[in-house]
Amino acid sequence: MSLATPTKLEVIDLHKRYGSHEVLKGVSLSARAGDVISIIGSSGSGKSTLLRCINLLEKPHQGRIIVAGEELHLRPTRSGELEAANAQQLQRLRTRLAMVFQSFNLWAHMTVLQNIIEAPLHLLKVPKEQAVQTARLYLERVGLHGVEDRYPAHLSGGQQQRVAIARALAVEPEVMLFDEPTSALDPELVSEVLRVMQQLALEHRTMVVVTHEMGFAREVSNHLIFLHQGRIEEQGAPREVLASPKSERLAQFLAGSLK
Amino acid sequence: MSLATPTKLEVIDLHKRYGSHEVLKGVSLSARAGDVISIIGSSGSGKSTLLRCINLLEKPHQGRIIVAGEELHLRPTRSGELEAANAQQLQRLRTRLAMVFQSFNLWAHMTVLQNIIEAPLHLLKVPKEQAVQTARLYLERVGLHGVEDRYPAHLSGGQQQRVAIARALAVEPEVMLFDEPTSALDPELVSEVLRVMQQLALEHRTMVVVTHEMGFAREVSNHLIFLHQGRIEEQGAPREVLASPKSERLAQFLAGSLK
Amino acid sequence: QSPAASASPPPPAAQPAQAANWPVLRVAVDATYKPFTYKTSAGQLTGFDVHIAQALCNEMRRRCVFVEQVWDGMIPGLLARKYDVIISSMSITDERRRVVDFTDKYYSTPSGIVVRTGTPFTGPASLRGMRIGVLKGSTQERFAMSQLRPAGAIIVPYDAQNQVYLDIQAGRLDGTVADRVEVTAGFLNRPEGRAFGFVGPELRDRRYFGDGMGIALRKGRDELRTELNNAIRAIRANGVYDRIARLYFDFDIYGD
Amino acid sequence: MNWDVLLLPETLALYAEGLVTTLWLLAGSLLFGGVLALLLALALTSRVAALRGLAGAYTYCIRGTPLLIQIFLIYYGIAQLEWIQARWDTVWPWTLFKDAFFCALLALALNNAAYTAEMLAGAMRETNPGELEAAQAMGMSRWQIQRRIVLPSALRRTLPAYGNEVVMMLHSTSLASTVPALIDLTAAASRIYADFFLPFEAFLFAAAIYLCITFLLVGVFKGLEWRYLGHLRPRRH
Amino acid sequence: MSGAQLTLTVSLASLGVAIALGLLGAAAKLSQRRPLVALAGAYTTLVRGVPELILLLLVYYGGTIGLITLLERLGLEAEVNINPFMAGVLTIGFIYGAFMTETFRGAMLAIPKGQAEAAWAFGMSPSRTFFRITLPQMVRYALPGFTNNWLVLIKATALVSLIGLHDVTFHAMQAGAATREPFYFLLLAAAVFLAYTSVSLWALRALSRRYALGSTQVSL
Ligand SMILES: Nc1ncnc2c1ncn2[C@@H]1O[C@H](COP(=O)(O)OP(=O)(O)OP(=O)(O)O)[C@@H](O)[C@H]1O
Ligand SMILES: Nc1ncnc2c1ncn2[C@@H]1O[C@H](COP(=O)(O)OP(=O)(O)OP(=O)(O)O)[C@@H](O)[C@H]1O
Ligand SMILES: [Mg+2]
Ligand SMILES: [Mg+2]
Repeated sequence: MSLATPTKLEVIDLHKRYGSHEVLKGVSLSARAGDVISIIGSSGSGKSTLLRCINLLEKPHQGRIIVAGEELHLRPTRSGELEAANAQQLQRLRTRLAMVFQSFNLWAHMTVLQNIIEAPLHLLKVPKEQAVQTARLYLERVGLHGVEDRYPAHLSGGQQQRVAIARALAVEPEVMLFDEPTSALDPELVSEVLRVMQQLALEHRTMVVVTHEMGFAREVSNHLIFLHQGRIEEQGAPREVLASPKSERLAQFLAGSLK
Repeated sequence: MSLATPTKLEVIDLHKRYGSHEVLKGVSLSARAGDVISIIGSSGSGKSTLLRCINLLEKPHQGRIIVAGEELHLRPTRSGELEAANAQQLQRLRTRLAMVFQSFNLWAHMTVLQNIIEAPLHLLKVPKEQAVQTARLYLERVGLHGVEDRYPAHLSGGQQQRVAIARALAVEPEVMLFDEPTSALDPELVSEVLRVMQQLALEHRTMVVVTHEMGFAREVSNHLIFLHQGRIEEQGAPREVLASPKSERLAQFLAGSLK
Repeated sequence: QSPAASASPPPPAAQPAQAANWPVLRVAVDATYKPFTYKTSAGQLTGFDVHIAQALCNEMRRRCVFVEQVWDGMIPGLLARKYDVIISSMSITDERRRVVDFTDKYYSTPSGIVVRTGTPFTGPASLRGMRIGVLKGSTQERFAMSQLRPAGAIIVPYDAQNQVYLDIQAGRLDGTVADRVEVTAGFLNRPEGRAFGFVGPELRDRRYFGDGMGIALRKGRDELRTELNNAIRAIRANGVYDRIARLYFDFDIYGD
Repeated sequence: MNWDVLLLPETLALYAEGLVTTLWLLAGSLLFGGVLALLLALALTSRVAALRGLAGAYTYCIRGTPLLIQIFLIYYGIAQLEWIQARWDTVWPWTLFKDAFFCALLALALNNAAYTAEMLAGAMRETNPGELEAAQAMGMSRWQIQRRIVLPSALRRTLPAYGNEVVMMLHSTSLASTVPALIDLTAAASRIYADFFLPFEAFLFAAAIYLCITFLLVGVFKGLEWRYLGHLRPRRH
Repeated sequence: MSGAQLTLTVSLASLGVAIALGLLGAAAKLSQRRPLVALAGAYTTLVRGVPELILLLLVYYGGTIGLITLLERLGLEAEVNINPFMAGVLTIGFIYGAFMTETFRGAMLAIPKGQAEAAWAFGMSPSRTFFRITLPQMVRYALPGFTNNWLVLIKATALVSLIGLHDVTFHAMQAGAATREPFYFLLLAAAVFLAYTSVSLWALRALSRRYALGSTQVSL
């Protein structure tokens, strides 16, 4: 990763409150092409909120978001949050940030194939044949065969999550955001999905991953962020950080989660 | 337990089929006053069916049932099952056999107190004040205070099961039948209920208990029956049977359930 | 034609006190047919038919109980014994005679065709393309269906005659065929009927309009029929009939 | 019982005419009612409070009053308003109000729209929020999300309830018989009964025809549900 | 305003008939006796497959004549008198009995089987079990469907005006036709119905809160 590698995502000094409860107290991060950033932290530390603020599913109160060099224009609402100043720009930037949810959130009334070609076809205006071809390619890539015409409800959780990943890949995003992609899965299904993500890392995709899988964080990511009470308490190379945490809280957290 | 103790419940050669599947293949048991009989066996072995046949919630195909010396008159239906020949007699005998269900089955539209006085008041024609007094007594006995006016839905599972036991006690039954009274409960709540049942045993109540709690079977009951595929595979004094099972199947079952 | 009709005649007097013990006669009327049967603004039944019915009852020493019934269910209701007689301006026709019996007529009025005044009229053909509303199941409907429709008029049957007037007013209809007396009181003499008038001759064709208005009753009740016929003759003779007729009409409603 | 009359050619022709009118009324009111329902449902789920209130008031009033009165109001009531009477003969669309079929159709469509809109809005509100977020995160605009995710999903989930509504609508068309000059199936039966004094036979025959159409509709909707609600069927394996 | 009252009377009387038929129908459907199940099944399917108006006309015009023919065949010369009120109430009750059957059946099925079993196990007779255990709990499950049916039923009573019963609708039409101002009278009638439905909605909501007691959420 040379310094010449372009920055794909930059988040600067993000703040977010719910009522009087400050969930994010100024978080910054930056991902260059090919970075895999793991975010860990105890429940309620603000991990999901951070990820959701990045693509404005939640409105932050302060901060800047820059996707592949283009800064998202924000303007304050009456309630003091920031909203997109330009809906078109927001939509465009969102297509470049693909999100994979904990609960998959596949569209239930569409088949697997329809789920995957939906965005390329209707947002990116890719021709139908090409969209289908790409969809098949990515289904292959996540290791799914013969499921294109099934409905999400007829798939296992692990299969659903892999379809969700294929759906995210199909828009050829700059950055992929994962929010605990394996925590809704039965233990046997977790490895299916982790294997796919590992594969993506090897292809030098840029990813930001909220996870509880310390193994994944250590083996696959090249940067680790430990979030605590809305602040980055510690960060660095995963192996080092995990092996010898400097902060007492991280040490405590790791003791709890490795047990 | 001398031989002079009166027999409270006698079940002779009970058979029951569902379609072509024979669930009970001739089961007999006999409980004298003060007996606590535990019935164990793997899932599907016919334990619940046996208990439900005793008070004719299920119709057996063959067999005799004698409660406190009075034999239940049965007659065959067209489909080959046995039904009560005399509805009044059935109802009378049922009031003498109280059943405590796995899922409590408290009447959801009645308060705790109403649940308990329902049968004494309307079936046994006990005067209202006396019924209420008895109800309070038994609520005390199962260790519940200040819940009389609550609805079942507003109680914890353990509390609900104790109310169900109080409800069963309130009809002063000859025999109490328990069908896995603790298996719908969280582990912390199990001991609440077991303690109450242990207390009942000390009071020399006659009980037939289907259970998965080996501890209870060993410590509290004075007779143990192991049911396997609709037959009594082994029975005897609980400690002996559990410590040195003669049948290989019981040994297997115990190995599985103690693990 | 009938200036008396615009001033409201009094509702029929209550029957004498001893009537309470008289046997009941259930009389069906359709209260949408002014001035023969209708309701006062207070909601009380009244009209020529109602008056006559009451007079006949008194004559026969019976207690009248009125049953309101929509027009096209009149005869089925009678057959279903919901009431004993129909005294509701029902024309005596051969069709109806097949299912019910009639007394002698108790009045007869001609019918007429009503359209906008100034419409040139030389015969049914002049109504070509016009929409003519009629009362469902009435003699006028049968006339219109067999005489006007073949000539090109569009015949629209209604459940009640006063709905016909609503739709003439609304412009959905161009005219109607109706009893001349009824249409005069119920429509022509009112503000919304000012622009309309009769065209063509009075309609009395026996084939359609029968033998005047009679009281309908179930077949086989000959005793009751005789009783009613006698009562009609009696009130004609003793002046009761004329007294009632004068309340409503300034001409001879009984006819020849 | 006298069934011969029902088999006379004139009688059968009258029933046939009635049937055709009934089916047209049904199809027309479902079509116009459906389009209006879609707009109303969008209003009911809109972010603009005024739109929600307006649409809500509409459905509340329609659903709170009998269809029969609505039909009478449109057929007899509207015609009485002077403002409309003034335009009655010349200005489209008011000229349409002179037509009985149009009046019945309008009343049925307005009624159907209110019921369908509430059903649809209910289904739209129940759309899984996760699916909406996924669409947002993909960069879809509000309108695109409505069109591509919310509506297709809600329409499908409404299908079973809508099937019932269509059957109800078929039955509602019988109220059109109260409008003069409109011979629907019920009016035909009532005509035949009045002509021949055969209420039992006349109405029973009509009832049988309605029953057949009902079964047909139920069958059609079973098929549609099979086709469009595949994603809600339990897993087969 | 006597019409408004009649509308209410017809509605309530029909509701009584409908509830009775609904309970019988539901009991029949769940009885597992083949003829009863078939009969109740035919009843609900046929009634729900045919427009109310047709049924109303059939009962009002056809019913009496049919009954009379029947009695005459039997050699009885009885006076059968179905007046419009009875015909209206019976027909509407008969129709909504079918809808109530389905509502009640669903409600009975929604009650956990264990509730009745517990009652039997205590020696309660089937009828006591029904009235003490099943029925009171049914209310809660049946209320939403019941509310719906009631609202539809009130509105359906407008149909009785067509057989000459003097309900709100009938009066509105008559007065409207007599004064040639149907708009205002019909609007008034509509307002009466809207008032009825609104009050019913409010009352039934209160009722459902009352019957939610002892179920669902833990009150804090
Ligand atoms: N919509 C909301 N309204 C109010 N508070 C919220 C909302 N969403 C989240 N919070 C609060 O914000 C804090 C951070 O939540 P967040 O979901 O980001 O935590 P997390 O780190 O993702 O936790 P977990 O590991 O449990 O998913 C929590 O205290 C949570 O209660
Ligand atoms: N109503 C029924 N219809 C058909 N088969 C039944 C029915 N009830 C029970 N069975 C079958 O009878 C057998 C015995 O069931 P029973 O409930 O008595 O087992 P059990 O010993 O109580 O098991 P568990 O420990 O799981 O409660 C099982 O194979 C079951 O599938
Ligand atoms: Mg989270
Ligand atoms: Mg069991």
